[in-house]
Amino acid sequence: MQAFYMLLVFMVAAGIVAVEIKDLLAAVISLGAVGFGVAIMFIMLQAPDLAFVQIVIEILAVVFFVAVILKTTHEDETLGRGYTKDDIIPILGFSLFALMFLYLGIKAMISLPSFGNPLMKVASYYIENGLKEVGAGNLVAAVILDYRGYDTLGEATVLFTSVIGVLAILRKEGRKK
Amino acid sequence: MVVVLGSLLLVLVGIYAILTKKNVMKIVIGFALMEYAINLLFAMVGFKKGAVAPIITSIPPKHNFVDPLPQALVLTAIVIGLGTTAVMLAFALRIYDKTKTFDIDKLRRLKG
Amino acid sequence: MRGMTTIVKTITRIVIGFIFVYGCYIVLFGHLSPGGGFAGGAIIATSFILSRLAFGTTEKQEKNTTVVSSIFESIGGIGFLSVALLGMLFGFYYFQNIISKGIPLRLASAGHILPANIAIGIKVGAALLSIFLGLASTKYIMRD
Amino acid sequence: MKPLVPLFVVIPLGAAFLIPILSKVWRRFSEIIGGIASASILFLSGYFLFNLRSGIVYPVGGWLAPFGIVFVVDKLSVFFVFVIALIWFLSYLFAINYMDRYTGGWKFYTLFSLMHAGMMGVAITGDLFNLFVFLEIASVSSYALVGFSVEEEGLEAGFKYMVMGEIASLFILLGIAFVYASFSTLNMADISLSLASATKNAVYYFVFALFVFGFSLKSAAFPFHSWLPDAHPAAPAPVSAVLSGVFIKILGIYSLSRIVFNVFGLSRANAPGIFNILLLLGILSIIFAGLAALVQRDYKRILAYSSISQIGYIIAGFGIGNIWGIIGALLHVLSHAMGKGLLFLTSGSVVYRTEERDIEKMAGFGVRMPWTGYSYLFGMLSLSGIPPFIGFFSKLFLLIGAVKQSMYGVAVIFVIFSAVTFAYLLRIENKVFWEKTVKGFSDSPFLMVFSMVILVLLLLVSGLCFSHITKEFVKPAAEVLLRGVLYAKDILGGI
Repeated sequence: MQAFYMLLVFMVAAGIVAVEIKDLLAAVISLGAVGFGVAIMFIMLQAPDLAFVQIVIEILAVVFFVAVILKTTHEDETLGRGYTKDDIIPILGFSLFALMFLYLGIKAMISLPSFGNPLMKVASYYIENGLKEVGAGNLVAAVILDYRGYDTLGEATVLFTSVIGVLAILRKEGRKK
Repeated sequence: MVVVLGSLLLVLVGIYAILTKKNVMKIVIGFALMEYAINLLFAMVGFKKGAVAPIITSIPPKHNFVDPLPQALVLTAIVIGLGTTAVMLAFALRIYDKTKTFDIDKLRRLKG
Repeated sequence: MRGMTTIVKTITRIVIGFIFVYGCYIVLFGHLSPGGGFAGGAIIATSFILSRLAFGTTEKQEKNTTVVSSIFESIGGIGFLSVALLGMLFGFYYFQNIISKGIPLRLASAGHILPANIAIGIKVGAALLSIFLGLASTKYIMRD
Repeated sequence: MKPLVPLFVVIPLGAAFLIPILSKVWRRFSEIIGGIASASILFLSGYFLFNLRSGIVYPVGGWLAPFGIVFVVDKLSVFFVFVIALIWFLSYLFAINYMDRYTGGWKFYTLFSLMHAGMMGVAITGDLFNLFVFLEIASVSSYALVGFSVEEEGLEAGFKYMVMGEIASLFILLGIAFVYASFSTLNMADISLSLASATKNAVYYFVFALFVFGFSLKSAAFPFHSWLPDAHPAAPAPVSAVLSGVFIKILGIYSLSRIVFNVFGLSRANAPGIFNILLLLGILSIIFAGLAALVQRDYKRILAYSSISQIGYIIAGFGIGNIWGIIGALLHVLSHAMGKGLLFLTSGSVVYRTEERDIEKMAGFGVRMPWTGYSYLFGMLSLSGIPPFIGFFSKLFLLIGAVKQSMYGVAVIFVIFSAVTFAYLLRIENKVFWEKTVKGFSDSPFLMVFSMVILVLLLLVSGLCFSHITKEFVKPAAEVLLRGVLYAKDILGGI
């Protein structure tokens, strides 16, 4: 359990660094640290599939971020110029929102089943019958490609959509002259 | 319980970046943080003490398994997150290309 | 994109084949061990991205690669969709797993999961490569 | 009929996957494939609309309800599916000519088909996580389409829209995580049963707040509307028509009403507070956006503010909560989809010829475009509630609902803001189509005019046989919502 706490503290700290640091490249590296923290967390949560995907996706996300930053600028010129009157509303709004969110979230979490004892109403069916009905040793694969294969079609389509979207936004000229 | 609270805090860090930061890239980073945090929270939901990863290696299976369903859902959510981050980065790249700044105060329409 | 130094190029030459084969392994054994189409496809995409980063590309290569990868992406998408439709045409329901289940814990088991993983692997690999090329290429390649 | 259900998603998805390959063979293939897909979907949804007797539950992959994903096609989803298919088909026809002005044709048609697939997926799914996935498909493609012009305006509006939309999506995902943690199931019917038997603890309220926040952000109701007046005008006109006409309704209104009525099982009788909040949101949207539209100068921005105001009518109709209010809201979904779709198409037609959107500068430009001018006139009459168009009857039902619930103040606001709607739409009519100063424009190409004329005819015909439409299609849909948790029994019992 201690490892969980240490990792979480590390991740929150790295997240704050990522948000507050002036150099954007360093911010992206901190974001990468959070991502790898999440991957380690997935291993500790007994989710090797997720850890795999998280590590690879994390690397790719950092590559994408770095590609964009190298083509634009390193520096976050908006930091360190002090607060003006216009900044009060978002900060106040965020504080109000954060208080409400934490209050409701903590109250909700207390009434959830405790950590480490999931209900597993539907999932116990998958565990009992997954191998027999689907024939896959990896139950996560059985769920994503058979029991909920339609979700995976949707997920692949989201990726397809975002590729077409990226290519569409990166066109040189929007309108014909 | 405290563990889940940690990931909620990480969600808040992301929202903080999205709502109060003035830099386009910082907003994108905030979204990435928020996605990680929600994925983590979702994966924690399925954890079971003393159980192992839901992969059957011998018949009949010997062990007690953790919940495989949240893992499948988080897998989907991670890939969706990467897709949206990529589209956002493309927007950021083109905005810089057109205006030579990441500062949303200097962009005309992004206020409010 | 410009290439990198000799050290990087040499190391890349050694490593890149292993990364590619490892990605293929992850895709093919997705129903038996951790991994699957998404993780494997992403690893395959990283191998291509590594070669682009290390050796550099010309504008023409970037353009050709984008065209090829967008074709592969569509092929992957249609492949996955046809796996789904197979169940509808030859079985009763959309996405029904009608291919024989085989002996559990062998490579040729679990019905349509293996072909679906392969289709997803192709699609995800091509998709991530396209995103990378779009974001990192020297010029805006997408004239049309 | 049951084996045909997956085709609603498969056809547009297949078209989207085929377009990138085949457009490399011949450029026009992209338009042809998308056109065939949209026409066949329109035909299929019409067939379902007229022949569906009771709901259909289709287990994907043969896995039954709580274990696999199910498609649920009942009277409510089939109504929304038909509205999507209709507007999509007509804006597609419009787009074939309109998109000549833009580069990157096949990307546009791919994204447009993907957006359609996403909306269809949301409308027919019976699973909460699946709803999230298809909502993301529709949203991501709409972000890219808003920025499709790749000019400064489109990019900034697209980015802002994306920030707001992604916050909403992530909150919905967080809500799903909490739902799964406390009930360990994702099927909407199953969740509804679990919710009915569970005590109303903090999870219940937290999840409800997350969902209402997320979906009302998607539907641009009053405090969360700020992205819409930027995003919808920046998109190409056919995309604006789809976004304003059906997109915000299917992602926001349909999902919200499904969750409020059928999953949480709320009704005015057992949760008056929540319904009053909905009513308040609706009324504030009507008032605020109606007044804001009066002072705008941009053709498409006026229409965008008007969309927020009309969405307010729909939400207020649900907030009234009796059968008349809900019938009025659903009828208004239809009438606003056709009316606002038509008005955005006319804006596209004017912009196509003039490249100008400021109504002060384009005085008289429309006078040489008689088809566009008269289409605008009829669309305006319908939206502001003049008989015999369908817009009159939808507002009439909303009024009856408010009066039956003895909410006379609400009824008065409905009437006053109908007049305000007329006022701001008349400003465009006056400036653009009536003043005769400039000459030398001819009307738009055939397909653009054709889709506008069809919409005008539909507005008129549906207005003339409104009683038939209400009795056959809208009232059964409203009854699905009012059945509340009995929905769960229908689904799990396999209907």
